[in-house]
Amino acid sequence: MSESESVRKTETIPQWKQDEVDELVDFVENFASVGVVGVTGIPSRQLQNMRRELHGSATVRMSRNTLLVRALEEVDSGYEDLVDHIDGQVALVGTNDNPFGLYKQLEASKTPAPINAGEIAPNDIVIPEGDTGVDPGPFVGELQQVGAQARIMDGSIKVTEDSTVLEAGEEVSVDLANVLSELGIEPKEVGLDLRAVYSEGTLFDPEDLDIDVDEYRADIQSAVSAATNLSVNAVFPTTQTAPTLIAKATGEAKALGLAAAIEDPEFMPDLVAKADAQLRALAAQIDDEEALPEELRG
Amino acid sequence: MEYVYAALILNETGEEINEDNVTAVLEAAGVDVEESRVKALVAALEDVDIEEAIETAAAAPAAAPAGGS
Amino acid sequence: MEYVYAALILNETGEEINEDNVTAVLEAAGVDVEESRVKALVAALEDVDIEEAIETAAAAPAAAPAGGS
Amino acid sequence: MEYVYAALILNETGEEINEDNVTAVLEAAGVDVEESRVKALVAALEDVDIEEAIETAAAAPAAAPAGGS
Amino acid sequence: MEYVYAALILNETGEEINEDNVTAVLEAAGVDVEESRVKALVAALEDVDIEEAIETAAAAPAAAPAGGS
Amino acid sequence: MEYVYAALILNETGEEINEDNVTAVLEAAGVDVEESRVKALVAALEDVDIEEAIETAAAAPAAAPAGGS
Amino acid sequence: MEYVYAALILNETGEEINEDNVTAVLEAAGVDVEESRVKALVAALEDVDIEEAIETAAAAPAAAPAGGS
Repeated sequence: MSESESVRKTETIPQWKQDEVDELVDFVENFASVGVVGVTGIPSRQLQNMRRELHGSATVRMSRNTLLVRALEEVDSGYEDLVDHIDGQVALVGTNDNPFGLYKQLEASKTPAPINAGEIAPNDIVIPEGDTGVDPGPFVGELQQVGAQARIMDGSIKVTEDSTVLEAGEEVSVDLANVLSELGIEPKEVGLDLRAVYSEGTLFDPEDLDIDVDEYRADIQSAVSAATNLSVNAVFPTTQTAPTLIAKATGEAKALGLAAAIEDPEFMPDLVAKADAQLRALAAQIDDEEALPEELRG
Repeated sequence: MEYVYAALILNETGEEINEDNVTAVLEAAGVDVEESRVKALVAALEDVDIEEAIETAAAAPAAAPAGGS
Repeated sequence: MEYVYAALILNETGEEINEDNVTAVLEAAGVDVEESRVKALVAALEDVDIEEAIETAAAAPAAAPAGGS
Repeated sequence: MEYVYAALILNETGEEINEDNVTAVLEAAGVDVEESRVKALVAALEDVDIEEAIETAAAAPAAAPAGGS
Repeated sequence: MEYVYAALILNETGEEINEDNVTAVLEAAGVDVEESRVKALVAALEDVDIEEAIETAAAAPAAAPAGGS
Repeated sequence: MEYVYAALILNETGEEINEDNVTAVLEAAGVDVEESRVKALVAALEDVDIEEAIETAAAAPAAAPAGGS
Repeated sequence: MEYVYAALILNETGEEINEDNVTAVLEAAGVDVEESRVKALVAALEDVDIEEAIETAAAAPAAAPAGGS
């Protein structure tokens, strides 16, 4: 506990603020997982829609940041770690789902939105190859101006290849904003931006929560292959690998039988076939047809 | 990979792949278990058809080393 | 296969693959451990370069006919 | 691999693949037989269709010389 | 095939592949041993590099699945 | 392989593949003939349809390179 | 075909592939030998690396059983 914190605690605050803090404390204590989400730039109507969509699985609670901080510190027992993420326009989100499910849900609820002049591109902005559907006119020049490969073809303006017109972190110009708007390109993803979640004793960063299920599936397959390989190569038979070991042993025996031309009934058909193949291979090297029987003449 | 191996042992023995069980297996192997990784594993495997993944892997053992490294 | 996975966890964590460790891992996973299999595993792995064995594709003759047909 | 070969000899001659028989074959070959490996082998083979496994190999050696050259 | 497996066991254990040893292994497996086949086997293997012959088998199947997947 | 070639010459000329004939061919080629291998060869070929074995081989080479590469 | 097999036997046994030897092998097999063909064969093989030619075939029969069985 820092000094400023203890000072703040002793500070008397208006009753309505204390009531709000008490409610926030209840909120935090009532969910298995509590996260901090950024809500910057989300139009209020969209925010309403998102809250509705999440209804039943997650609840968004907004308040003043100072009160959020006070509530989190009051609950303590790990939740105070979320305080570092209370910065700018944020809200609390609570769920009884696991934090991974929460992350997935919040990602899914993000929607594309247009970007305005003066905003910073959150990711590379690409104008895709294709017909813009715009009639020939000055727009082709505007496209070229912002860096898109564009020309007039077959009576309309076409972008001839995917063109990255702005890189992540750069500021959107007025011209670009106009072009994007004309093309209907919405490069932003707007939504509740999960910054951290505290769940049953563990603080998760978004990176922790971004599970790539395909990667896990691939890992399982690698693990199975590793175990299979080890079992077979070290000759530690298991129910799963015994057939492979048997097949391997049989293959070795056959390979030896063929290589050594062992006169065993098992190998005879293969040995005969091998002799015949050798005969034909040798015959193929003989130029003089006189030296060959009819059936081997090329 | 040890987290995945732990899950596969549990799968093999028919035990539930949950945080407690995975943690127990890893701790028995002397792993300094990271709770968040265990949680991520358990959550991720909820969406994976383990038997299917095993069968596809078993069918193509040769391909393994590529994937494994 | 759980015995092999147990060995793989130990290999991954750098712990020795001996009877005690393998048994501990398996028991933590709720396996009714057979001592003889543990012994056999440890014996089989004694002279094996595990990393290499993991990476070398298990010869799976089954797949071969692919080339033939 | 000698343990597997021993099992296959027994399979070929129609003798039961049990611990005694496998051990006898290996001992006749001068192998310092490890009981646990015999047990593990016999146990692993219990639910395996050996003929079927052999047939998958029957197709294989075929490919062998190809790989060898 | 049992005659070849017998030779492979002896090869694995480093014992000489001679008539006595092959016969002993086969008899332990309950085979009604034919002397001429044993002789033929030993003669056929005399100048053969068994390890190399086996490796051609090992090399082949591995490649197959790669193409298959 | 010379024993197999000898059998195939006899097959080609329509002579019986028996011990005497095989031995005669091999001796004419200066081979220090081993009776046991001749016996084993003749016995092993008893149940083999040579023409059929050759035909499967004739069909094969086309497919072979595929498998080999 | 028998003429070429005769050459293969001689190659295998390390005997010279000349008219006398080829003729001897064929006669032992009961062939009514045509001198001109023997001459042509011996002449034709003079410039051929038999081992190499045979090895290219080694890959082929390989595929045969696979397709056949």
